[in-house]
Amino acid sequence: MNVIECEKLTKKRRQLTALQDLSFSIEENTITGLIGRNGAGKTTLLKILAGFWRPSSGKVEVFKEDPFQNLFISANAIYVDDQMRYSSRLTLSEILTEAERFYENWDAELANRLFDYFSFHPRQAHHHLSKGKMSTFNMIIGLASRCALTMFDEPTTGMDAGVRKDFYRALLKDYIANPRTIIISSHHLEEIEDLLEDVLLLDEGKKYFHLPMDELKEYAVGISGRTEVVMQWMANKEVIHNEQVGNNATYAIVKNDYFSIDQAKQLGMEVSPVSASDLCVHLTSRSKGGIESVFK
Amino acid sequence: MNVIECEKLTKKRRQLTALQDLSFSIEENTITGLIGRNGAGKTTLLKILAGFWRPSSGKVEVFKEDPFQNLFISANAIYVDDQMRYSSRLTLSEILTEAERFYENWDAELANRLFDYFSFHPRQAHHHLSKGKMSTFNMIIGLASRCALTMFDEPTTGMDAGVRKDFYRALLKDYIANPRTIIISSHHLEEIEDLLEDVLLLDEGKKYFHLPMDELKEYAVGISGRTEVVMQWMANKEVIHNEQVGNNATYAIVKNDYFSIDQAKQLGMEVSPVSASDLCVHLTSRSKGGIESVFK
Amino acid sequence: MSLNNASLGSTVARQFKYKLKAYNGVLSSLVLVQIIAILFSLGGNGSFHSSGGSGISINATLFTNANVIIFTFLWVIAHAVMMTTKAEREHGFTFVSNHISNHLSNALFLLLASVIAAVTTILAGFLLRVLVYFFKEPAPILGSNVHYEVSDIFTGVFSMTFYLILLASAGYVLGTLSQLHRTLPYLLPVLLIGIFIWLIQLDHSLVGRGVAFYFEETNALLFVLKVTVTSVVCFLAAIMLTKRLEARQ
Amino acid sequence: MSLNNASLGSTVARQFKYKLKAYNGVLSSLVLVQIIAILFSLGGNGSFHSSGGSGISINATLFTNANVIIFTFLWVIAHAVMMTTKAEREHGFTFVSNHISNHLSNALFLLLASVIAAVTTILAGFLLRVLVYFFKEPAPILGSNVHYEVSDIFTGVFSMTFYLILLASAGYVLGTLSQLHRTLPYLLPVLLIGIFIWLIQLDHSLVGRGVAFYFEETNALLFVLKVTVTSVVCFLAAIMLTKRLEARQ
Repeated sequence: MNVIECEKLTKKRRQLTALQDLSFSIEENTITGLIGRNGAGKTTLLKILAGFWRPSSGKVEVFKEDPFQNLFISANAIYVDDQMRYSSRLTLSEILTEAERFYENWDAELANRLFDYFSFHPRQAHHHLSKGKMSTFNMIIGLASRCALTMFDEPTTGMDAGVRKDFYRALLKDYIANPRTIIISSHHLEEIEDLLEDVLLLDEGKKYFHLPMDELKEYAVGISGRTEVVMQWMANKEVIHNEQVGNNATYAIVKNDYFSIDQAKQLGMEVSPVSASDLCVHLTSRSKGGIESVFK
Repeated sequence: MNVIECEKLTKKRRQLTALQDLSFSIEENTITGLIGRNGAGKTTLLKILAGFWRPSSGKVEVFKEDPFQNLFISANAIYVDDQMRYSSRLTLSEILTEAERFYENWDAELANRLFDYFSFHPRQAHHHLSKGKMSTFNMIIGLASRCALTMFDEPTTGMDAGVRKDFYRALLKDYIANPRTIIISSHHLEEIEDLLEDVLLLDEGKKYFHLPMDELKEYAVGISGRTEVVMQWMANKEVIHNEQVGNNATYAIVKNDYFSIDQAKQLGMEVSPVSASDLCVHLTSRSKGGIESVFK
Repeated sequence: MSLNNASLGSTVARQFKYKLKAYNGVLSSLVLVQIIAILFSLGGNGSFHSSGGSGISINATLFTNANVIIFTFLWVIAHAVMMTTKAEREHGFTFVSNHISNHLSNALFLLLASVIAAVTTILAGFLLRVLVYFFKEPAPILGSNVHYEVSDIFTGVFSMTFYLILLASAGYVLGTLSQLHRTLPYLLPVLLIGIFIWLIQLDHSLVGRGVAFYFEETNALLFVLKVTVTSVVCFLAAIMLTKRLEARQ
Repeated sequence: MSLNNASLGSTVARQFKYKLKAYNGVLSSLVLVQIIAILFSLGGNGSFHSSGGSGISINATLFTNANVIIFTFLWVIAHAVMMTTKAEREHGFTFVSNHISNHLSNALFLLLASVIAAVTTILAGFLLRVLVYFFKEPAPILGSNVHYEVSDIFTGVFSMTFYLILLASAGYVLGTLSQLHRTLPYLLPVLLIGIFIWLIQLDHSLVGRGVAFYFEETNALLFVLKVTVTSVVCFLAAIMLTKRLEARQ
């Protein structure tokens, strides 16, 4: 069953087109990574899916319903980001109690265990938390609410390295025990790639691709060797990125095509895997000669 | 010359002690990384140094002056974080023009080149920028203002991987061309470690250490081997972390002491370097049996 | 994972409970405002001094809980407006909710606040009499029977409740309106007060008649009807105004 | 890197220029408010109708720019308060600044805004006469000489400026006060308006005398002195109130 279906989804905000003709669907019980450069439209998409924002045109359906201002969607889809705010009158433990009343699937035990593990003080106020602590608390809400659709928008903002590691672990453990549909947007793909089943790459409001993680890892390879050799070999290949390394060597990222790769090896070029994170950066980069050009 | 001197600096905020008896000094023209777990007091320290917040007790001097509400400090020290806000009436290019009038050392050319490089629209409003774009814009202000003391508080929040790389490059290039005192707080030490000269590690409001990066890299080593052997060898060493790996092997992080390390090698244990990032996490972790304990 | 249904009714009920906690500061500010009003009242709300040629002089001071009533009116307006600010609206979307459930739970909260405030206002009147009796006036207190009919008290609470509901609804819809554009929170009060003053200058009776329409209605049923209809219209207007508004901007 | 000195004077000058840009919306809202006020004035600020037994009937309508003046008074108060809100205070610390330079540049801006508003208010008076002459009244306009002494205009602008400065300063210090605790933005207006109404009930002349102290001063020098001293005291109070306040909370 498809939990999310978008067709030609377009969202304009003040002249700017944040999303353009976006069509994709996400199946039940998968973890999808939402990846893209700054301003690619990740947050816009998630806020539309959560029912906060209205699409300008096109179709969006979550659990077969239009999400905008929809109580059913609000009850079954949670959107977690670092802007979640609660009344300043409530303490942290009161917020958990309130959340329990609102979310039918709420796992109070998990919430309390995580709360203790991350050393929160029950009587602290949410708006006095440091940024990382706030993200951690919001993450607890996101996990414990057990919504059938759980969306994390850059959940690790401000979290320190240890907490991030714990979060990824907790997410995976909880997902395995209680499968649901999860979407995570992140600028640290290298940290979450082992978690993801699919990757939806956005580029300037459009879909670049929507692939299983396994395919993404095989999507391209890095080739390095003497510049002339590499250049000649690349002639009619799909080159994603290439740069001069040292005096007479070139490193290139080329779309994978098993036959030519074997050929490249035979020609004495070195073939290396390309990390999903680097690949996505290069696929969506607007090359302008690099930051060095700014400093002449 | 010391740009910053703190002595027994303490800051209490609502019963909570954010900083406690913190004493350190930072020399002119260095890049210092301010590292620590969430809630360690990094932001508090930077806001005191910038003159926004008042210490509860102890001495703090920036350029030999008390920074709180001090115009001289305001003119020579800039604090950049993701909460910088400008009047909503000003466009991005107007903000740059205004900044130029305020900061004597302002480098308009650099600002404009970076502005173009990151594809900002001159007539856009600051509060309509996406989070990553906002961080990027604030970073431009931080670099172009050329303040003798430049403080970045988690400057890469929301920046995508490509922009982060560009930012680190730009910072280093500009620092070399125009040396000044820079402090960066970050939760991605692995990304900035090549940039830093010194690291100030905070732990629960106290100084853990203030070391040159080179020393930090040598501070500890990872030892792995059969559990009995490792355990016996560690007996009277300073153990920072140890964990069971697989059935009968142990991995431990031990404070470096060249003599015993050689000995360990001879005993057949494997010795590996420990990344500064991992080291800082382990040094300041409050072990509670790991996140696994939460899921029983 | 199983899907849950959230009916509007149950959601409003949950949000209402949430708001009871979130806005308990509103009720404590009521206590503060009324205590201050009583303190002012102890100074008297007007006095009368007369000394005749016969050597008899009369000193009379008027003590009423008019202060408490006025302060409470202002309090309910201020807090109805406060509930419509951007920050509070965003808090309203924290858990399961949509804009209708948010407005309805706010309406319920203002209803409850009005009832509580009406009760404490009438009680404050008695408290004032007691305070004056014990601490201020050794002289006889005129027009202040110690004995009251229960029905009088009920009538007082009843009408005060509806006055408060009326003012809260008006404050709420105006607050909602002022959130539609960022200049309105400053512009709207200027225009409203300006127009109000202009109307008074233009035709004193116009404003008077408007006030009288609600405040001088003697038929209880008609009074309740007028207030209820006005309030419902106010909240419907608030719902319509925010219908297409996007949350979490 | 060389260290730069930032004198208070030059910083205030820079911040003032910054605020001219940041608050240009304040001045455009002035235009809007005054246009609306003029439109209301065209309806007349009171009318007189008399028909004698001799078959002669007299219709008289009063057109004044009282509306414009009242609207402008409210406008200056609203925006003085707006400048003290948390968001605006934080904007004040964006570039080189401290709290003193921030208050002083705000004071300069309010001073300029008062002068501009005073000029446009007086001009609006003339505009109103012209509009009434051309569009409304074929009948003779009494008490409206087309010719005015330059000194009259100057006196009008002058006194209006100082009234506006007085109100702006009062609004500014009350706004600053209300920022000290998060309940005050709602509680303070309730208390102030409540106390104001109470004072009027208690002793009508008290408020009148307070108003007269400033608004009925006929000695120009004394008037300027009273307003200046009051404004300086207001801004000093604002500076003292925020002295220990921390920015970027």
